[in-house]
Amino acid sequence: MDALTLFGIFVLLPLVGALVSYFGKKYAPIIAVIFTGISGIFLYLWYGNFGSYTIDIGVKLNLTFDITTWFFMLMMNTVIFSSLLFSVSSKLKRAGGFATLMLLGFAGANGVLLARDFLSLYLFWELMSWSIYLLVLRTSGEYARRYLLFGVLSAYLLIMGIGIIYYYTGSFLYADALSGAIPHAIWPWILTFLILGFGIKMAIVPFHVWAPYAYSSEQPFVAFLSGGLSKLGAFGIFMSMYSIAGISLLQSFGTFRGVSLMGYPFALLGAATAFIGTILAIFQDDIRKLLAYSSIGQLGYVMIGLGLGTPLAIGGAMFHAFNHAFFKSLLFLGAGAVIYRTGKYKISEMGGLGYRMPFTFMFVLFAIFALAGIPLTSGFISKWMLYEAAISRKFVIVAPLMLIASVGAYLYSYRILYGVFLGQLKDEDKNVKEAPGPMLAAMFILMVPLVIFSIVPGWILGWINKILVENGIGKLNYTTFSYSSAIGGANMAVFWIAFILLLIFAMLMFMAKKARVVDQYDNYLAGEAPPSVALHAAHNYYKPLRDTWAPLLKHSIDRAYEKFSKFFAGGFYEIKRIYTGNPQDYAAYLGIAFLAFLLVGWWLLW
Amino acid sequence: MIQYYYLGSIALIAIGMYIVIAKRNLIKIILGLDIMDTGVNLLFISIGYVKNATAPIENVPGPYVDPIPQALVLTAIVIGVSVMALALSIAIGIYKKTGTLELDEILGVKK
Amino acid sequence: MDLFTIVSIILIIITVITAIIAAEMKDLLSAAIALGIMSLIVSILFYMLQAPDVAITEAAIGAALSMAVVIFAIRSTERWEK
Amino acid sequence: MKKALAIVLAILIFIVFALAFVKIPFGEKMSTYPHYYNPITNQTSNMSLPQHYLTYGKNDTGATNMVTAIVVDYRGFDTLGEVTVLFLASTGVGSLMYVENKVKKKVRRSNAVVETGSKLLFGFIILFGAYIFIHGHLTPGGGFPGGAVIASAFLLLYLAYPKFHAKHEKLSVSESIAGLTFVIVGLIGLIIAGYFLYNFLPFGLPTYLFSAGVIPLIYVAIGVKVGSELTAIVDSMMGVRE
Repeated sequence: MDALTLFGIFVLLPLVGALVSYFGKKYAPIIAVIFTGISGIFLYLWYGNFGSYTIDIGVKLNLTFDITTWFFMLMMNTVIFSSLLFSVSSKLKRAGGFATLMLLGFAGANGVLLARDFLSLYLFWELMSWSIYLLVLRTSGEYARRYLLFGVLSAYLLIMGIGIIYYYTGSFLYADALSGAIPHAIWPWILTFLILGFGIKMAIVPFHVWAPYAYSSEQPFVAFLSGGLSKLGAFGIFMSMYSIAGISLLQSFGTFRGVSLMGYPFALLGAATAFIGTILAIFQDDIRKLLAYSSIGQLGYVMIGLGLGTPLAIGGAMFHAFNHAFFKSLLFLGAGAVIYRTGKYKISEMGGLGYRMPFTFMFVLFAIFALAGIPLTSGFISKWMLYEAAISRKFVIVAPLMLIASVGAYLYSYRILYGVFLGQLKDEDKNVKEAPGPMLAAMFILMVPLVIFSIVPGWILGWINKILVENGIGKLNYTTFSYSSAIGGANMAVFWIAFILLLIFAMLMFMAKKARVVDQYDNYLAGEAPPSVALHAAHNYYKPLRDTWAPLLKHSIDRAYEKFSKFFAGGFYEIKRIYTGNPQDYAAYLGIAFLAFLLVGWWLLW
Repeated sequence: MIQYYYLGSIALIAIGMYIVIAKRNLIKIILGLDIMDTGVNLLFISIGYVKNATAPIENVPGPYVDPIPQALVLTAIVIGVSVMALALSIAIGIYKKTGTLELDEILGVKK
Repeated sequence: MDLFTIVSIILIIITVITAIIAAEMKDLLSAAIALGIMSLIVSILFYMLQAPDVAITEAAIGAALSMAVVIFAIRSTERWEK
Repeated sequence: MKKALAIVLAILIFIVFALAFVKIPFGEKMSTYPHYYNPITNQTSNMSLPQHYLTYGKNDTGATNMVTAIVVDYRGFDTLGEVTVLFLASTGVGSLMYVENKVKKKVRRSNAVVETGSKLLFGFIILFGAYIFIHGHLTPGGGFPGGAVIASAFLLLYLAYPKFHAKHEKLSVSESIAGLTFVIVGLIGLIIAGYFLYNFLPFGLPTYLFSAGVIPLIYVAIGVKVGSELTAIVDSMMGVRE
């Protein structure tokens, strides 16, 4: 394998696929699925076939295929494969353009993962970023503008960080950054720029306000955005903190309970993200918005792990990113299937769909277990690793916030479960059918790894351990079914045995008494006919909780941005009065500017 | 000691600037631009002057004046007149549309 | 003060005066003619500054063509500035 | 009020600009100029840029008139751009005036003295213009002044015969041929020596008419081009007449 093969399979092939599927019209998603499938097959075949390749085109470009890249590519490839498979039957408008843009984003994402120099990183990052913009634009220009604002901010921050590094080292390679050419005092600036630049793509607080809108676009794309592309933020932060800078450099800026002061603020930011995302998710009635805020919250966990920087924390963050890629895209696809069949977005208007769409219900149920971190699933292990990392170092702000967020995750996932799939079936949904085959297949593809890795987490922990060892961070203590740490650990085998016993017990309970199905209006209304919405469990869901939080919810970051922009709009209106529309006034300004330049030049020269 | 040539060219530039800012007639403004143009050309040529030197034509010996400003100004004059003609034809077009050359009235008509 | 200086100062003063006349004339035709005179005197100045190439160009263009162009423009619009 | 402000601004600019020029010398010898830095060979020369041109210009280009040497040879590419600007301005004037001038104006005849005089002088002025641009590399003048003189000859005709009308087709033909000549000469240089406007003809003896390689050729082309463009401008500004 050489540089061209690597580049060809993972970047050029999706680009060719993008071109082909643009002309594929109706069959575009199928073509795109085939192309991603090919690149996925190569990805599985080439495990272990790692290496680093340099291309010299005046500046040196470096492509590296290593375990970190492979790990993130695995997520990316699986998620886009199932998202495109899902879109085969979801009857999108202009499907050719959709598949093309998805594949462009995929190519960009692969490029970002392969790049080990800042120039190609930035190029592929922009390719990815712009394809997201165009995909959001398919739904709404307003949402796309919101995304674009933050996308551009992210690009500026990145290019500032890259520019500082290039100024000192004269090289774009990651490996050259640590050659000692950069003064020690400059590093915090570089890292802050890079981390914030990547973090915007991960939607960390306070840069998360684009996410709920972007995540309200077409479901297959959102699944890829949340499951796949947002992980590039995690990847970028991991690379810039632990591969480019390295842990000893981070530690040299001072430590707080063994955690670098460079990383700790970002861990706090991540905790705030997890907390705020979760709290906001609880009160959403729109299923897309709920999942979007949930996505923000879950990526906050990843940020916490990356900020804390102990082997356990980074391992937990990686594992959680991996889990999140699967369960969150599965949830988005499940929501997509429900929306496709019912045409409704609001949880309070749905209900009882589990009887009509049993397979979707089953898939979503497992994803929700993983999301809430119920102790059977891989989601539990990753969260538990993060808790242990925080608790073992006695972080009294991070750990409680994580705990609250975790309980909150349970609350909002219960809202999906109960509001959408359980409860009374609405009259108008009596004839809803199960989601079409490709959709079920797509969700199945995402669920199977979740189940497998829940039973044998050791496989993923093995890969993560390799990543940690390769970057010189440390190593994890793990076996096929469990891991152990200084203050505990977890053993999946025990959990599963307990689960199976409980399941048998529950089955016995269930079989002992036959349930009776009654009509919605027949049970406890005594002939009264209130508006049907008031009967729904999801109506005014969590009202007491909302009342409790009301003083806090008044202060919204969205509103803060709005005030900020209004303030500036007013200022610009005043400035606008300079532009009178009279050319002679402009000539006078030119004269004044000329005078000013003369004065400055005169003062400078003599 | 400031040189009288510089003073003269700067005076031309300042007069042109005054016309452009204060006068309300389009053709007058264009004339003002032309005066500024002439002032700048004169300034350039006078900077390139050398005392007791001849024109830079090398069939006579002796010190020559600086040829570079002359080469620049030579083309600038021709460009100046063509641009002025363009501006004037735009002014004629505006006159045909609005029936006036006064800037106030033109802007009033536009609103 | 040699002859060069004296003649230069006189010509420069005339140039500035003609420029002011061109600026303040309400009759645009007179302003254009004042401009032509100014260009002609500036071309003499160019010649005195040992720039014969520029002097020829300025004489032909500034004094003849540019004045003609302005006069044509005045003829198809208005002669008097308000 | 506005007028007073404008006067104040103009006076301020005058004062500050004049102060800025206090220390700039007038009529100093060129040996006091700063020496120029060559970014290609990365060294500072021992003479200023005009001194360099005046010292080596004759050998470099073969032209006697250094202004011509700079305009056509050292800065030949720049001149091509300037000619293009001129062409654009002429085209702009033509299109603007053409659209507006649907109505034909009535004009008076000028008097007999002017008519006869212009008939007599027209040829001589053209001849003088041609002399100026043909001898551009030897004597003061060149394509730009020569073209302007030719255009002023046509201006004389326009003034003497108000119905006179130069055919735009013919003007555009002469103008295009001149422009093409310039570009083709430049391209031949590109083919022969590898850079645009290379002086590929023999230089000959200085101060002779047939000297300086391609410089007279290009300057004649510029003269014709400037002459036809300025004539086109004058013709357009005259408008359509009956």
